[in-house]
Amino acid sequence: MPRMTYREAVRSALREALQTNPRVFLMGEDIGRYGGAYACSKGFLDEFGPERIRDTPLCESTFVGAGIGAALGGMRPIVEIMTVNFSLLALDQIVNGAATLRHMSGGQFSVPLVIRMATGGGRQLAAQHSHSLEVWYAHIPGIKVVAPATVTDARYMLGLALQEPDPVIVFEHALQYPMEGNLDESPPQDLFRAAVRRAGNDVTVVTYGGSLWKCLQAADQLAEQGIQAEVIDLRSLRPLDMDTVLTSLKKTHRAVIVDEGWRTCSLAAEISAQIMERGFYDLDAPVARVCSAEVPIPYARHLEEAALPRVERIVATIKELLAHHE
Amino acid sequence: MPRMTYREAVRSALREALQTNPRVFLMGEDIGRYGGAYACSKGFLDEFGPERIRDTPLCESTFVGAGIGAALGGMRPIVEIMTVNFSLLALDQIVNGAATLRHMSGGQFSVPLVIRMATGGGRQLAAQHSHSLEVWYAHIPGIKVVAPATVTDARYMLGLALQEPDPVIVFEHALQYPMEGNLDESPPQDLFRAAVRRAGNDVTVVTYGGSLWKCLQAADQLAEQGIQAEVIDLRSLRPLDMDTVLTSLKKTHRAVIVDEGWRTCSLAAEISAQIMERGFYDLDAPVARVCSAEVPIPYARHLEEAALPRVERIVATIKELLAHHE
Amino acid sequence: MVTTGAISAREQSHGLLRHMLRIRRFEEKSAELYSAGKIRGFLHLYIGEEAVAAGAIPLLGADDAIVSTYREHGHALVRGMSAGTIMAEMYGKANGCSRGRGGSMHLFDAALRFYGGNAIVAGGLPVAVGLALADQMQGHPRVTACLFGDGAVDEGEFHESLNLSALWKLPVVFLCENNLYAMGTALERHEAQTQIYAKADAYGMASAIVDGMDVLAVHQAMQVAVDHIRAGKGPYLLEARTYRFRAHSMYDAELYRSQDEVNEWKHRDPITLFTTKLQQESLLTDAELAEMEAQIAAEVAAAVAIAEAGPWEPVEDLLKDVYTCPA
Amino acid sequence: MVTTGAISAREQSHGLLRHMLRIRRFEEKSAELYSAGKIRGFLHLYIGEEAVAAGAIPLLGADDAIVSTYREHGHALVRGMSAGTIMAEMYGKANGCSRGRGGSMHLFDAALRFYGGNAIVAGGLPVAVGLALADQMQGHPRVTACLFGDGAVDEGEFHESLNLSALWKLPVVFLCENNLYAMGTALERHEAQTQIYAKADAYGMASAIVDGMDVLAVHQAMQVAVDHIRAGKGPYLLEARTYRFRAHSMYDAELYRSQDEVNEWKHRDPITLFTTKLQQESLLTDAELAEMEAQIAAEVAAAVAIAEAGPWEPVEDLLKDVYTCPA
Ligand SMILES: Cc1ncc(C[n+]2csc(CCOP(=O)(O)OP(=O)(O)O)c2C)c(N)n1
Ligand SMILES: Cc1ncc(C[n+]2csc(CCOP(=O)(O)OP(=O)(O)O)c2C)c(N)n1
Ligand SMILES: [Mg+2]
Ligand SMILES: [Mg+2]
Repeated sequence: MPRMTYREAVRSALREALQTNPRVFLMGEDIGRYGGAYACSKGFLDEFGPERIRDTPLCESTFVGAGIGAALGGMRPIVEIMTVNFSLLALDQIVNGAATLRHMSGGQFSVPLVIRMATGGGRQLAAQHSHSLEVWYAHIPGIKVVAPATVTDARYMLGLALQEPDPVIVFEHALQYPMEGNLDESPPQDLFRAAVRRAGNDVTVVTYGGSLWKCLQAADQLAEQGIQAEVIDLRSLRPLDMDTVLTSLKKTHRAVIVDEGWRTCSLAAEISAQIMERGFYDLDAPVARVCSAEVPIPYARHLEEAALPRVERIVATIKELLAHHE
Repeated sequence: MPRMTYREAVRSALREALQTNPRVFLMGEDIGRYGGAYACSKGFLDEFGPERIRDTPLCESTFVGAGIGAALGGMRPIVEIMTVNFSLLALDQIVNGAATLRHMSGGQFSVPLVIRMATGGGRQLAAQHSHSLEVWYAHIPGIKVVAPATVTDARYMLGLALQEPDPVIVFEHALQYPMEGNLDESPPQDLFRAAVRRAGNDVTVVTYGGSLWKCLQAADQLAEQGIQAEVIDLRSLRPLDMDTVLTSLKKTHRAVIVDEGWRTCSLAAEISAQIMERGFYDLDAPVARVCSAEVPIPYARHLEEAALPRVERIVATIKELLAHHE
Repeated sequence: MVTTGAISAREQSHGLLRHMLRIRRFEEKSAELYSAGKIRGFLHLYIGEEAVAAGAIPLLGADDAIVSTYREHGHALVRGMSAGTIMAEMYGKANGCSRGRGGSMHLFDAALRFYGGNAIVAGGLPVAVGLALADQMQGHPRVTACLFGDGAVDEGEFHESLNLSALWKLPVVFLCENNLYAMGTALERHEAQTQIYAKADAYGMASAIVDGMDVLAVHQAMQVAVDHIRAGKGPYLLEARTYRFRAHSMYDAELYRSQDEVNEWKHRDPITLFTTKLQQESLLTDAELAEMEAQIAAEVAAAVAIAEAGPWEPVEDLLKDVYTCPA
Repeated sequence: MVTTGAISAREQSHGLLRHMLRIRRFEEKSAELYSAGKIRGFLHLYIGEEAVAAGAIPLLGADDAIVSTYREHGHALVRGMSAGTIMAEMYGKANGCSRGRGGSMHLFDAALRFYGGNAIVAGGLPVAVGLALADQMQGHPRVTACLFGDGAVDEGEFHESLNLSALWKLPVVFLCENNLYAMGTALERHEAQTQIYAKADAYGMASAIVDGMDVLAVHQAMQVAVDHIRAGKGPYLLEARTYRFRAHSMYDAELYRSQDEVNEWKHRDPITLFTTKLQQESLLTDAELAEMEAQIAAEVAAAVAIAEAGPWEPVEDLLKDVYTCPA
């Protein structure tokens, strides 16, 4: 299996999209001459030209809205919002535009728009540059939300997203771009199915995006202590593939959810609530959550580390969970 | 007990604030000459003058940001965003400004800003004008979020919010303005404590804002059938007073949460998750949620009604819940 | 007035008048039906502003696109949406253009490239920019017309959209229907500089202002704008000064303007002005006008009948069309 | 150059030069410390642009306010924040101005009315408008200076903030540090009309453009702006044309501009230009310059020592200062 970085996988996915579909074009801040804030489109300007690699002014609301318009007008735009932090300025277009147009028009219009954005903390970028707001997007009917967590998914989920006739938001955790991984030989066929990344019988760990690696590390540590964690990568945040979670739960009877968002009103809360509703009688202990502390993410390294989910906290939470006996 | 409409209560709260604190002023779209989209400030322009009743241009991001600045500069602004729908345009200022400034500056600045906004559906205003995004705000550390559901709370919570040194978002359900209620003689002392609006032993109903009346109606109907529902009005959505919920649960062992937000990643999910974490062993049945259907709210009356939480669905959900026997 | 070969001035002016009258009568009926509880939610009437839609929109070809606001009955009618499908939509019926999902603020017609119907002030501008971008990239020689009010000029999207379209020379005409009020806020209370067309300078964009109560003037000004765009010279900002005769939405105490002011503007009713002019120029007889009114009355009555007879969308279909392909 | 009674041209020009040199040396050290891993996160250097802060900020009085961006070390230093508190902040130490919560992008000083330090492009403009509003309402004869880059001009908040402040005649000077690039996007690729000061016309606002490499020119232009505001004539837009010598943030391949272009601008280094000028005019001796450099070197060294010696905020205090009063 070839190894590559997450960034290379994203680049390769973008390049394939540009090569295979003439209607695909990229639009966003500094994706062209600068090469992309995370270098995901470095060199593309030369390769595909300024018509298809469009540097925009700083105007998140308008270039996202223009993405909607271009999609309506027959193009297949991939809009990059540099990071989720700046997407706050584009939410009206996403929520009141992309997400509602189809329904509001009685089914006359689809908005085949893909929006990519980097997300998450961990790079000491402080409060305004470390958001994990996936949960906000996952709340909105009319859009679909995915979070490739592996190199293989980074490589292939974009292509699947481009097959969707509806708006798809793709979250890429900023810490992942330089991370290396294996590219699976068989590309995933389904955009919305969760994946069991590690099998285990003792506890179900549900996670997504940039927290997957922490969960797998935690699982490794637990395995040394004889605890087998089953790690589920949601992959899609809207829709949620709860069947995969509930199937695992039937086996493990215990679950912990790891989510870099702030704990209160997190995506983890939704998973927990759905387990409550559909898996209550399978539970041997209450579902636990490992989320970010309720604080604007601080700059200082030790404070930031304390604010974000850590491997040791995941491990400790699982051990506590297993200490429960029904 | 004097009766008044929710609107009159809001007006009276605003008037008191303006009369008692010279640093208080109102700012927002059409609050002056128009009298407020919901007539909450009708006549105030004459009464308090254009310096203190400030009609702004349409620029949600900027007049909210100006509210932050004015608060930093020694004033006590009450900013009105006409409805939560338009607050999408102001989220950056709220989340990256109001919510973070104190922490990010190492405690140097407080932002004593109150932002009021109307919320909710039920008036056939269709997808872009019927949002219930309280959950988004409740997710954000650094702000506090309240939702007065009664005339008494509409009358007094604003005053309490103005005693807070930090930003407080006040959600008023648009359907409530014309509703009449009793004004309690003893004003509430606490902004962040949930209130038991009706006592009962059989099931705990947790709700807030514009859904309270539906829950009380449902409780009335259930009472006729011998089922005593305890109805809890959260009042504050951030922080959440879970103690009141959990105390009730110890008695009823069953809970349903009624929340006009879309179900997935709703505030109801958070309540359910916290019950999971802190009240699991008190539960005789899984916690249930009654939320809005996952659809941009449609215009047609029958479709809108089907999309929003209804009394009959609350009743049916509670009866199902009681049919469970552990 | 621009007259092209075959169409006589008489025919063309009748066309413009008919558009205005259709809007007026359709909306008068809508107001009635709102009071009767048949139409609900928000209903923003265009009455008083008809010359803008009637003068401007006919200059768009079938391939061109329109992006509009919540005050869009007039735009939709002139564009060619049937009165019946609009009325049915406002009834919330399944035979409405948006199957009852949208109501008055959300009229859409894919076949006519009528992209709605946006209830967020200035929300349509970025979408119009994108439609024009798609046309430019695909080599379609099309124009996108983006209609919005003076209030939309306050919003950041106005600035961003004008900048982006000017930067990329996109074929979009920004048509500002400046009715001097954003809800209850007078122009001079929401814009520091009230000449909206002049703001185009900040983007190096061509622009003009026109009397929005004069349908011929609008027609000519729009012709200039559209020609400019079709000549590949980039976007254009056209400001039409007009006035809303009715409340902002259906009910509104109108505390913010005097009855005198409203009456003064009513003396410049675009329909009266144009009718009088045509009569003076012997381009319209009383009989012709009466016939036109009768035809329009019939059209409006038929629209109401269609709406009345329309079925309700089954409640089971509530979740339909949230996604094209539910996952 | 404006010289007031007691202060000689010599003294004043030494002051301006000292400001520029302090920024330069402080940032050169910061870059070093970033490479050494002492400073982390984003670090946006101001090197090349020093004349703007040095020329403009001293014209503000102690009661005036500043709202800045993420490229704000220079602003903070000239405003009077100590190099030590800034350096400690960039180390993430508890003795940093923001107790280590903010880092390079979030410097704050309540006593100096330095309101930060905003990492959202254009995010500070509305806040500046509000500070000016508070001053106006309270009858404080103060000025708020809002600094931002050319990229911020693209954003809707620029438009909204200029409109609101002009409409309400608020005492704010919008000082655009136009360094010709928004990250990797050249001015002519992000603004359809590249004369930023001219955009003030769209708001009926006074404005001017100044050579941002010439500290005296900036000083004079800012004097005009501040006088205008203090005279009660409303807000002012001042555009300073300048250039960033370094990468956007610490690392950046700088694919978007040529080394030639950078070098050409380096010939207009504001510090070299001003030093040479002073030397030519015999206002600065080599010894004076050497002494100044020595003092600054000592100041920077002391700042590093303070940062090195600073304690870490206890992890138990992580949740401190999320709220003034936790509920
Ligand atoms: C972003 C946003 N803010 C506020 C509103 C509420 N609102 C609806 S219409 C309107 C006035 C708009 O005025 P203008 O653009 O001049 O259009 P007009 O109604 O005069 O046609 C306002 C404030 C809204 N719909 N969207
Ligand atoms: C709203 C927003 N969008 C994007 C970014 C990412 N970003 C940071 S700085 C920058 C360029 C800003 O350029 P300019 O305003 O000219 O300031 P300069 O860096 O040149 O001083 C960008 C795009 C951001 N911080 N905020
Ligand atoms: Mg208007
Ligand atoms: Mg710049």
